[in-house]
Amino acid sequence: MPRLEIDNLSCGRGEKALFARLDLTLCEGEVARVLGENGSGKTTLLRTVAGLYRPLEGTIRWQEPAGADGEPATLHERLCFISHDNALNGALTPVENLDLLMRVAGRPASEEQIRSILADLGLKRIAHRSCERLSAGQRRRVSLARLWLTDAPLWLLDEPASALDVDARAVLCERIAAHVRGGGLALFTTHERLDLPTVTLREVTLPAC
Amino acid sequence: MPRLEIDNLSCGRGEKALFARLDLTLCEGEVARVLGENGSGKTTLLRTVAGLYRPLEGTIRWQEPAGADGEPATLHERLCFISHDNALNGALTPVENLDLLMRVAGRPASEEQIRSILADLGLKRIAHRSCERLSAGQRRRVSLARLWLTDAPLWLLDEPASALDVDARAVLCERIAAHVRGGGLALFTTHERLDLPTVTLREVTLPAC
Amino acid sequence: MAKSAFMRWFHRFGSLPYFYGVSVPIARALAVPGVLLAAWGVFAGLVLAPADYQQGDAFRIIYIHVPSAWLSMFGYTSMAVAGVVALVWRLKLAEIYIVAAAPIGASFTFLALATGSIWGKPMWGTWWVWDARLTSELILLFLYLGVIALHNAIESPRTAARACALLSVVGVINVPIIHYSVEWWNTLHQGPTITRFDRPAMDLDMLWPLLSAALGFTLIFGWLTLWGMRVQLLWRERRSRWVGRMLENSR
Amino acid sequence: MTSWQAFWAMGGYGAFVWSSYGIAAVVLLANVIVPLVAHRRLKRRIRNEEFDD
Amino acid sequence: MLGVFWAVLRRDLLLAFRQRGVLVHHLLFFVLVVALFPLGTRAEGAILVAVSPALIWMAVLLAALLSLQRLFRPDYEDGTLEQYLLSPEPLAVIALAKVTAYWIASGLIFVVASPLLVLLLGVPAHAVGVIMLSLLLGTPTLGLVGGIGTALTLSLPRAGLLLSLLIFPLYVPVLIFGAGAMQAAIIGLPAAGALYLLGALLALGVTAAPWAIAAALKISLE
Amino acid sequence: MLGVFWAVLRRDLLLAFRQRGVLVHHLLFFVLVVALFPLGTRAEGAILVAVSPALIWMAVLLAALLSLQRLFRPDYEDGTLEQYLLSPEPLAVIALAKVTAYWIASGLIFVVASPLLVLLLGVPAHAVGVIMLSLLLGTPTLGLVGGIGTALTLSLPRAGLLLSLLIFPLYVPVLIFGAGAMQAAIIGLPAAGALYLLGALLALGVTAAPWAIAAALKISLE
Ligand code: HEM
Ligand SMILES: Nc1ncnc2c1ncn2[C@@H]1O[C@H](COP(=O)(O)OP(=O)(O)OP(=O)(O)O)[C@@H](O)[C@H]1O
Ligand SMILES: Nc1ncnc2c1ncn2[C@@H]1O[C@H](COP(=O)(O)OP(=O)(O)OP(=O)(O)O)[C@@H](O)[C@H]1O
Ligand SMILES: [Mg+2]
Ligand SMILES: [Mg+2]
Repeated sequence: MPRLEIDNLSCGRGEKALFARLDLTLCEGEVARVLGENGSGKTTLLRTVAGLYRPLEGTIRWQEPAGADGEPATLHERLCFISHDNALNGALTPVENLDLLMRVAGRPASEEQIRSILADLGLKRIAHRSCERLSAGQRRRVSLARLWLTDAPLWLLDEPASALDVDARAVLCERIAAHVRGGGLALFTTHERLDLPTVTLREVTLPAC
Repeated sequence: MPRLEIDNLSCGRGEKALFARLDLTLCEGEVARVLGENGSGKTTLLRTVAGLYRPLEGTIRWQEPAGADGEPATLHERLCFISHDNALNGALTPVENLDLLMRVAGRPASEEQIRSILADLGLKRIAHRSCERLSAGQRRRVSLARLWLTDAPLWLLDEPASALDVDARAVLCERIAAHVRGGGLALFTTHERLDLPTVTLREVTLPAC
Repeated sequence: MAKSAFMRWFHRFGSLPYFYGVSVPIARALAVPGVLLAAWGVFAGLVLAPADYQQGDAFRIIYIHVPSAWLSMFGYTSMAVAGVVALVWRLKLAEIYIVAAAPIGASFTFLALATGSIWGKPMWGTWWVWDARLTSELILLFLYLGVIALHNAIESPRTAARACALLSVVGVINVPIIHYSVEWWNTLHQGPTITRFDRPAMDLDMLWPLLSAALGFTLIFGWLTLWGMRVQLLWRERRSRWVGRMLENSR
Repeated sequence: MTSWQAFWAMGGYGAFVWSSYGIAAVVLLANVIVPLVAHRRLKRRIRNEEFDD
Repeated sequence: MLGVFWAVLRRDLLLAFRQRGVLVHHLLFFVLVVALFPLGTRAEGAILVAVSPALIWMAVLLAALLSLQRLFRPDYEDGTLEQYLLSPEPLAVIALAKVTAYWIASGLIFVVASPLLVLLLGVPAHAVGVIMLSLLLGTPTLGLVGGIGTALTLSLPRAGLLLSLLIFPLYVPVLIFGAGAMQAAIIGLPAAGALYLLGALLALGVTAAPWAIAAALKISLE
Repeated sequence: MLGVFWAVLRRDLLLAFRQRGVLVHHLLFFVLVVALFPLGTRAEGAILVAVSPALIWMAVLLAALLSLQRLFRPDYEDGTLEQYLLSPEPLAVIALAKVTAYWIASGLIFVVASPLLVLLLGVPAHAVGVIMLSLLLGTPTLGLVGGIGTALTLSLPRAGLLLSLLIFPLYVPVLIFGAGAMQAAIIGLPAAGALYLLGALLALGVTAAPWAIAAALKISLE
């Protein structure tokens, strides 16, 4: 039973802590939404959990029963991180970009898979257009397509719904709900209302700074 | 009485029109919200109105009684355009960035003015920090501060509320309402709900592509 | 047992307030013998040593030139060692050492270049030639300046120091090139005369002052670097409680 | 007296020798003074808490 | 109009000086190019003096190329450039301000540093005045011409080399007259002719290039 | 591990070839530097042959500098780099793949083009083999070393000249041995020693630099 354990965590940019002594345990099938004003440290928290920043204090642990080879899995191998940035190269097509991103994440996807997911997301016509010629929302959709291609149990989503229109938001909510039903974990931030009726949502509120 | 007249407008990127035959007249104190799916051409419409793209067909006219000098004002002199991008240089502070932007827009603002507006927007503590060290929402707030510094009658706002938290959104809505009460015009796009109760909102829906 | 004692010492010394405190007596212990040795070396070199049978009195520049040249190389090598420590063990003091040593090392490099070219004018008839020894020493100066510039350019002090650590480690490859340049290429600059320990090709009356000056300058290098480290440390920890308390007490 | 003159003249190389030693003295002195002054200034700034943000 | 000119000039200079040590870097780059060349040849003095005009101008051209690449790109990427385009003031004025700031922060330093370097290369002292003058007249032209190239290649993500292709040929006249003036000065011939031509190029550049840059920026942003 | 290596390599090559004519640009830059230099000097043949090793290597170094600037920056700016950092595969492998792609798209072209250029400069034909070999051994090292510098300056928006300050000194050994081999070949001496040393530098670079690049990237992103 995989579990994310955050213990007594202090994070900050530079020396000063943005927040301190945060405790959070996320078990299978649990979702937490990080709340807080602009600049309260939501992005910093997500990036610290992903391992991109070093915490000022405290620990972040991924607990999982050892696999067949007896090696315990690391957080890196279990992670899908969608940041503010879309991680799309403007000169490549959505298909090419996603192909690379999935390989780098250690979860290669075939081209057919990628194309069918893009079609599901209403991006069929632009699957082979270079990304710099997409609109803001189309780019965000392409980036989010990773969520349909990955089987990583832990999702970290930094404002996933930004620039999405109403339909796309609904589709995203469905996907999160399905992930949770399948036993996945997710930690996300958003300033928009996301309707996740079937999901029991935990809320982590960061103090105003 | 200033007026924006859009006549039989077709816009597109490249040869193909995204939408055609759009007519819209915006008079003093009127606001229009542009609706449409991701990729339907909202950004393209706003940038065309601003004069950054050339329309495929049709005309965009700014009508205003000639001033004291007998010269009719051009659209450029009457415009405040907030695009997806914040137009902030990462190595400069919010104060320095806004100072430049207002001068370039032909509406210089004094440093005290800028600082007091930033303080009103809850950015007092970061008014002198370089912009690359701000969070996404803080940067958006700085960029929007231009709306408090300008007296341009025509506002074009491309997803002004993206990355803003709930409080900042409310403040933005108030500002738009005040602008309209003062006889201003505005054309904006957003995927979020913005509460503008006192404003009579016109809606322009672009066809799905 | 011995190891754990060593590790305890290592950690205690790695503690910043402790280091800040003990750095004062250590600096003093370096400064006094350093200045004395250097002064004696220079005095003996200028007054007691006989004139060179070939170069006359011009050779007396050696007592500045050679210690500076050695220290320029030693300084960079020590920064590379500290760089490894900083990158592998994340020891803050090692990071600070690099930042503090870079300007001192650059100064000695500059001195080696300046005194060398002053010496070159009477000996070779020119201030500067583009030969391997001279050019590689100039490149060493650029390596130092690169570390300093990188440190200045990056705003976050931690990132800056770690970037400098990596750069020092990578750049150390130039040090052996400087040393062997006189053997790999035929240059105007003379080959090793002193560092051949089997049979130093130098009069002992000239040699002893040189060794004394070299040792003295090395201690002075340590002293100056230690002061630089204190400044860096204070700047980095300016917001910490121990700095506040210390300044309260010393008021 | 002449011995002093001879000492300064350095067998005709006086300008070279003494400028070398002069440069060295200046550079070393600067390296002593700069950190001491920086240290004092820094302490004063920390006491007065003169920092940005 | 002048207000915008000063505002943009001041802002770009502020940026240049804030990125600490940018001046020093320009200088060091210059020194490095000049220092590495002899290292590669082990050539004797006479040869070095003979090639020194080419070397100095080469260093200037390359430094210009390296830094010009980023003349408009940051503004393009963060959206400031479109605000310039929307300004009621003429875009050419803003373009001129940006090139001027660029030149103050990079060209001028070459002029100031050149005496030391040419002396190190063994150039006779009587040629130094002409060398400085030729750089003073030549470097602004490089900035103006380079600005056109940068503006044209703005929408291409990896324009570095394409840029060099476009503007190097345009640099050739400056290179020929600039190096010509130096050469003449070194061997003791009058250099006035070449200097007049450099001046004429500069005059042409100042009057025409800002408009060309403005047009190129508009094309690139559409 | 190999899977990621190939994926990144293929993607970067795809990018290089898609940005139309990037190969041609590299080549033309090379030609321009080599062609403009004689323009600046009006030097005769013997001098040109004497300085040709320095000139060729200078062109190589500068082209490397121009294009290396953008080795990691696009990935940094669009967020791909942080995905690399989060990959379960070692970052050094990805770094090596990127440098390899960079070298194929730029270094290799120099090797192929060099015979023509050196013959144009008047270098005797018997030296061409050694010249190509020295470039073949030297250019990958430039990419590896330059990669470290680029990775270190990644968080700086305007690193162009600082980058050159950082990596030019590190290029010196390659320059010395590379130009040394050419020089020896031109005057008919054995060049094996310099070539061995170039090979040794390359071996050192391939084993150590990817780790250094990975460390530098982590430092820059923190
Ligand atoms: C700008 C010019 C010069 C530079 C950059 C320079 C640089 C150096 C360096 C880096 C060393 C240390 C080498 C090592 O330990 O591996 C050195 C040593 C030395 N230099 Fe110079 N030098 C210059 C001019 C001269 C001149 C003109 C002379 C005397 C004629 C001279 C005499 C010596 C001597 C005697 C040593 C000690 C050699 C040994 O035993 O290792 N140098 N120099
Ligand atoms: N540079 C370009 N070249 C060609 N087509 C483009 C370019 N940029 C955008 N497009 C296409 O033009 C259409 C409209 O884009 P636009 O950015 O105006 O959409 P939008 O309505 O603002 O969408 P969003 O809600 O995602 O911001 C999209 O279908 C997009 O794919
Ligand atoms: N590079 C940086 N250096 C120093 N401080 C930074 C840096 N980036 C962000 N900060 C500061 O850290 C704080 C937290 O930033 P973060 O991006 O985590 O906020 P956030 O909660 O994600 O905000 P938003 O809702 O605007 O996205 C902010 O106050 C910001 O000013
Ligand atoms: Mg955020
Ligand atoms: Mg849009």
